[in-house]
Amino acid sequence: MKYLDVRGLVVAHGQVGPGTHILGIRAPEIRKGAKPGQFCMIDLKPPGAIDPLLRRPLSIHRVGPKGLLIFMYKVVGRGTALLSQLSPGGSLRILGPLGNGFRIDQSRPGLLIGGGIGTAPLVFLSEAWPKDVEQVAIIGGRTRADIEYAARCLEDTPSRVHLATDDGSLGHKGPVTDLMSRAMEMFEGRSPVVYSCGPGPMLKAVARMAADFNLECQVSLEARMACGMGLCLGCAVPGSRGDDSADSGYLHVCREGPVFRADQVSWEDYPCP
Amino acid sequence: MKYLDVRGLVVAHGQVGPGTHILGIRAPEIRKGAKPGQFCMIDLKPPGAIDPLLRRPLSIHRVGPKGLLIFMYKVVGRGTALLSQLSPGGSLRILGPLGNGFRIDQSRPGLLIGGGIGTAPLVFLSEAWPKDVEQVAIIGGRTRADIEYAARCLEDTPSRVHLATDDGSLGHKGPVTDLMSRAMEMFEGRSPVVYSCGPGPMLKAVARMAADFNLECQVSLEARMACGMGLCLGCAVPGSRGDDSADSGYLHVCREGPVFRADQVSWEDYPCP
Amino acid sequence: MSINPDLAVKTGPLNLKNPVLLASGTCGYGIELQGFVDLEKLGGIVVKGLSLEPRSGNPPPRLMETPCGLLNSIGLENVGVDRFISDKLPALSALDTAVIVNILGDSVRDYQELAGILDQVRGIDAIEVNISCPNVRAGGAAFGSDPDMASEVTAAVRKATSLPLIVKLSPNVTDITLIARAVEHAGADAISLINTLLGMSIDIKARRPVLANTFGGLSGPAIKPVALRMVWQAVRAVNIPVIGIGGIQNASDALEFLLAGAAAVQVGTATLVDPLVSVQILEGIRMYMKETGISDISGLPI
Amino acid sequence: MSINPDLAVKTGPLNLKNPVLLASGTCGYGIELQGFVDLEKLGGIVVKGLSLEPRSGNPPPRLMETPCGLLNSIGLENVGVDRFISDKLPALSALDTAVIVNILGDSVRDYQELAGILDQVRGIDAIEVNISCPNVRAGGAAFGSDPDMASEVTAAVRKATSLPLIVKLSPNVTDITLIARAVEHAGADAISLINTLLGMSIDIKARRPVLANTFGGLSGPAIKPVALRMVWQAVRAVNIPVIGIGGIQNASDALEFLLAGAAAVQVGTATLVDPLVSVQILEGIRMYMKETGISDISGLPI
Ligand SMILES: Cc1cc2nc3c(=O)[nH]c(=O)nc-3n(C[C@H](O)[C@H](O)[C@H](O)COP(=O)(O)OP(=O)(O)OC[C@H]3O[C@@H](n4cnc5c(N)ncnc54)[C@H](O)[C@@H]3O)c2cc1C
Ligand SMILES: Cc1cc2nc3c(=O)[nH]c(=O)nc-3n(C[C@H](O)[C@H](O)[C@H](O)COP(=O)(O)OP(=O)(O)OC[C@H]3O[C@@H](n4cnc5c(N)ncnc54)[C@H](O)[C@@H]3O)c2cc1C
Ligand SMILES: Cc1cc2nc3c(=O)[nH]c(=O)nc-3n(C[C@H](O)[C@H](O)[C@H](O)COP(=O)(O)O)c2cc1C
Ligand SMILES: Cc1cc2nc3c(=O)[nH]c(=O)nc-3n(C[C@H](O)[C@H](O)[C@H](O)COP(=O)(O)O)c2cc1C
Ligand code: FES
Ligand code: FES
Repeated sequence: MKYLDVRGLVVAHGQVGPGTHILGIRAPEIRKGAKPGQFCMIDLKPPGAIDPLLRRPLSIHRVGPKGLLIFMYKVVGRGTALLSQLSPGGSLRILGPLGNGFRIDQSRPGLLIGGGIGTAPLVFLSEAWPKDVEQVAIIGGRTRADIEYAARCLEDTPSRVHLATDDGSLGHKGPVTDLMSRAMEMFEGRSPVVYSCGPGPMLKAVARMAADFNLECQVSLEARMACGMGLCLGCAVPGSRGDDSADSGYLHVCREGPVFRADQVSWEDYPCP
Repeated sequence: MKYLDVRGLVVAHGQVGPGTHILGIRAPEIRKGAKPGQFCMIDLKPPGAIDPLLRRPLSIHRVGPKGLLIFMYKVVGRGTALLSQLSPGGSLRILGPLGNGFRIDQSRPGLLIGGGIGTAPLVFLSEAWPKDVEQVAIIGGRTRADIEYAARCLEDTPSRVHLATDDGSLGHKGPVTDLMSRAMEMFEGRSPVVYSCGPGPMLKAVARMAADFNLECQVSLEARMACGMGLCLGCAVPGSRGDDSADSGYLHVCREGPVFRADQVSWEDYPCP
Repeated sequence: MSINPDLAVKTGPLNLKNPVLLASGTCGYGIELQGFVDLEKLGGIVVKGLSLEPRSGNPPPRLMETPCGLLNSIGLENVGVDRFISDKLPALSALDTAVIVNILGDSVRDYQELAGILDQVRGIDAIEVNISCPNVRAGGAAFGSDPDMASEVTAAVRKATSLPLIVKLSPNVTDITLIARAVEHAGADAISLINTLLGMSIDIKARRPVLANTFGGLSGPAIKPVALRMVWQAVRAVNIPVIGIGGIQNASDALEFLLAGAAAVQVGTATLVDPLVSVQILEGIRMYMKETGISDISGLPI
Repeated sequence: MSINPDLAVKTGPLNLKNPVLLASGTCGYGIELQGFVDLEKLGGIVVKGLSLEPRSGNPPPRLMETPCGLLNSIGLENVGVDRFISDKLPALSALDTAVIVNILGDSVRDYQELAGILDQVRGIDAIEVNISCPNVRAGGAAFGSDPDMASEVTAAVRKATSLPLIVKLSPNVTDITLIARAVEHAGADAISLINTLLGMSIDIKARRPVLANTFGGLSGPAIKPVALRMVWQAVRAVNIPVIGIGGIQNASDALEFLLAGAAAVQVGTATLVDPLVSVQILEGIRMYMKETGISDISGLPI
């Protein structure tokens, strides 16, 4: 168990897109062990408050010097709305780093595919990417404002970045999968490993196309969580670890994931709300 | 019904004693009708939060220009602790002015007796006091720090102020009732009206002594409240309105009070926690 | 597409202009809110529970805040049915909104007598029978805790009045559907639920229960999941309209109940915290219907 | 006066070094917390409910946050008793803290068989019987909803094992004292309560229940007043020790249960939010005892 529960100082907090914020927390103990694809459980309540009860899972978006952890989140409900009101100088309890993270295959080029807020962990992945391994990133979203900030982050990395929006306001007009087949050509016959994070329907499409191209594909999944550390079994998604161990028919996102091989997930039953 | 429910801007918030804070809220609509002894129900939750569920009753401590309402409160539990974390610039929902307030008898001198945080509404009373009516105030508390600020407020009014502390660190060493009998002499035979607010045991002692001296005595009571406006019947204290109307054996602090004639209260059953 | 949703509700024989009511015990006799809340916008008002004789209620403390909830042990303090009719009803019934009178008693006879008195009075649109009260004859178990007792009270009231009859169920039971079916068969025109969950709180400094009465009723957002579950079950168990109550704080909460199949909702504790909230809830329901293109309130249930 | 309070508890035949336990389903198999929480400080660990065969549990979503509460419909996913014994128990029983195994079944026979298996295994300090599960033979009503069924399960387990036997009650009943007495008479050494309250939540955008299973169990601070009331009632109804559970978030909450007469407490949902909280609760209890001059835990009940 290498995770810790600490109170971290909020050192930066600002809006970077419509309803999208970045949050910088100083938590050196957690920063130290953090790997791309891992997440933290953040307690949004002021000290003494009891509601909203649960912590919220957020992927580590970037790391910085002096123990800095940066998260990128979208306001979607009550918890994230309350979080967005917090000023720098405040503090939050933060539990992490949690989960397995992406397994970078150094022997193969990487194809990073992010959708919307799902791009958050891919920035960390791209920044931590081994220097001598090729990397291409495809970022998609509904519209320009949704992906502009994340795209800028990635452009500061060695990644070659391709963009797609549903409305065509930035980059290709259409889904990320359109760009996926085109990107394949750039690898000149070598099979890249796909690393993907985004909304359920996108992951499903990416997984299918990766299977068609016979590519290894790692997907970072989301599920409602209570504990984030394997205690409650609440974060189940349909799938199978694929080892011979007793198999419940469910994967537990917090402990066995959040990153899974796409072929471990039962996509036909995957809840895509 | 002359009360209103508004969102008021917090224009001042600071500590004035150990665990004691003053809170200035701009709420001109409420300020307009406010009388000494009335209170407001303050919602301490940030927008979107649901806990702590209930508003908290606070007496109006002072009023100021530009619709300013000032409250003085002590941190005693979860709600007031959360409140004390709020910075100026924030806002709070505030319902008021509620309750009946003190009835100033212009024909008689006033003897204001406050204990601890119970002094809060007496400052407003003293500041609103008719110019040509004599007024003496007695303020008591556990120790110097408990009453220093309130005493300073009163010293800026025409009131003659006498102080008492349990530990003798300021003024007389002993309870306010010690000073009450002495103060009587200052009125040279005329019977003052007693206006009192403070902890239960103090009010009980004051009421008893007022009865001994045959003085009219008005007491401002506290009770746990949910609504503050007569809807829930939660704020009962044992007593009787004394009119011939159907009498439940209970007074309702929010609607029939918080100020009662001391002889309306059944002191033997009065909960003094 | 601009629709103007129809919010009118037929709750059995009772017609409401919309599905938002104020719950008993949290809006006084209604008139306390007059001039502050625009009561005529609401579907109706359920007044504080009335007994034959005035009642003093329980000694204080009567209230305790709990996490997202409120414990109360008011003890059914009320002015009695006679004073209600003489002092409160005239102003209340002058309003263009449904007046629903909540009644309570120690015995079946009390309930029957109350219903008989109210049956003769103009300006009352329905009776809501609170069966969460202890049956003094039956050793103090609540009428609402047993299908037979619930049924007996309902039948007795049914005999005494032709007013629309709502029976309000207690949630402190093993199987709410048994009670719901029992009162349906005994002649209720509608059921409302839930009343409060029995709870308590202890003051660890004073080392005694906080409420003078030891136990109290838990209400507020904390109980909403339980309330919604029971409403969902009741809707599927009976063929009469169900009025949903419990922890409704905003339009989204109210909509959960309406989607579960409730014909109307009552707003209780939320009014104590936020006296104007019921009108906002109504507006929120209207907005939701517009946005989802549902033109009639009966199109809400899923 | 500096006292060093004695926190050791005798819960029937089970000795605990202190009254703070981790509740079933909220601490995995205990070992998930190893290295993070100093488990040896605690009185004991109640592991996730075990069945004879492994169970998959319910489809997702399984969780929903509610006001001050959590709805879950895990559906009793577990690795099954055999894998628990082979894979989890060795590390767990090596710890110096009580290991309590929670069991569940579809039939009385399941429970009995489970108890029989566990009776043979070293390193288990007690069995906790979860009777909130549906009795498949009796049409799916929970064993814990009926005194006779509760009693039958208890007696069957009692026959199969000489381990200390705790029966964990469901709160979804009209009268908890009836169930408490029934299981006492059937041979329980202690009772624990409450399990979760049955609740639900609806997604008004998707227009369907949030949980795939429709209903779920409500836990967390929201339910504390109900839990405390039931514990208070149970303590006064039986002569065996009562373990208090429900919404305990901090030492003050735990003390409410101990003052109500609980011999020990279990911390559930709070651990999910704050994995270290149980140890802090224990410290808070110790502090309170020092401050109030209570030297022995048995001096807490009021
Ligand atoms: C491993 C992981 C990493 C994530 N990383 C990010 C990230 O980097 N940036 C980001 O914006 N979001 C991320 N999410 C999603 C984020 O956790 C939710 O958007 C957030 O919890 C919503 O909280 P809320 O209170 O605003 O919403 P509400 O809908 O009010 O929340 C109610 C409950 O549902 C849960 N919930 C709601 N939506 C989601 C969701 N999409 N996934 C999981 N739980 C949900 C909440 O945690 C809470 O328990 C991640 C989720 C997981 C599981
Ligand atoms: C008419 C009136 C005027 C008041 N004026 C002032 C004032 O000017 N300054 C001030 O410091 N305090 C005043 N009080 C007391 C103040 O309301 C409580 O101290 C405050 O509500 C405590 O809230 P809490 O959340 O910190 O305490 P908690 O104990 O956490 O509160 C729990 C619940 O108990 C209630 N409660 C706790 N203590 C009291 C109390 N003494 N009286 C009434 N309800 C209580 C709370 O409102 C809340 O509902 C007044 C009370 C009343 C009734
Ligand atoms: C202070 C208070 C008093 C109440 N009095 C009554 C009553 O007299 N009769 C009744 O049937 N219900 C009474 N109730 C129950 C409410 O009408 C309602 O059923 C319950 O509070 C749940 O709804 P809520 O969570 O919206 O408050 C009372 C509730 C509260 C909080
Ligand atoms: C996610 C989750 C899983 C649970 N699983 C079990 C279980 O397997 N067996 C059991 O007896 N109780 C189970 N419970 C109930 C808890 O042990 C406890 O009785 C209940 O949650 C109330 O306590 P709390 O409010 O402290 O959580 C579970 C509760 C939760 C939240
Ligand atoms: S969130 Fe609790 S096990 Fe994954
Ligand atoms: S606080 Fe509700 S009636 Fe007084």
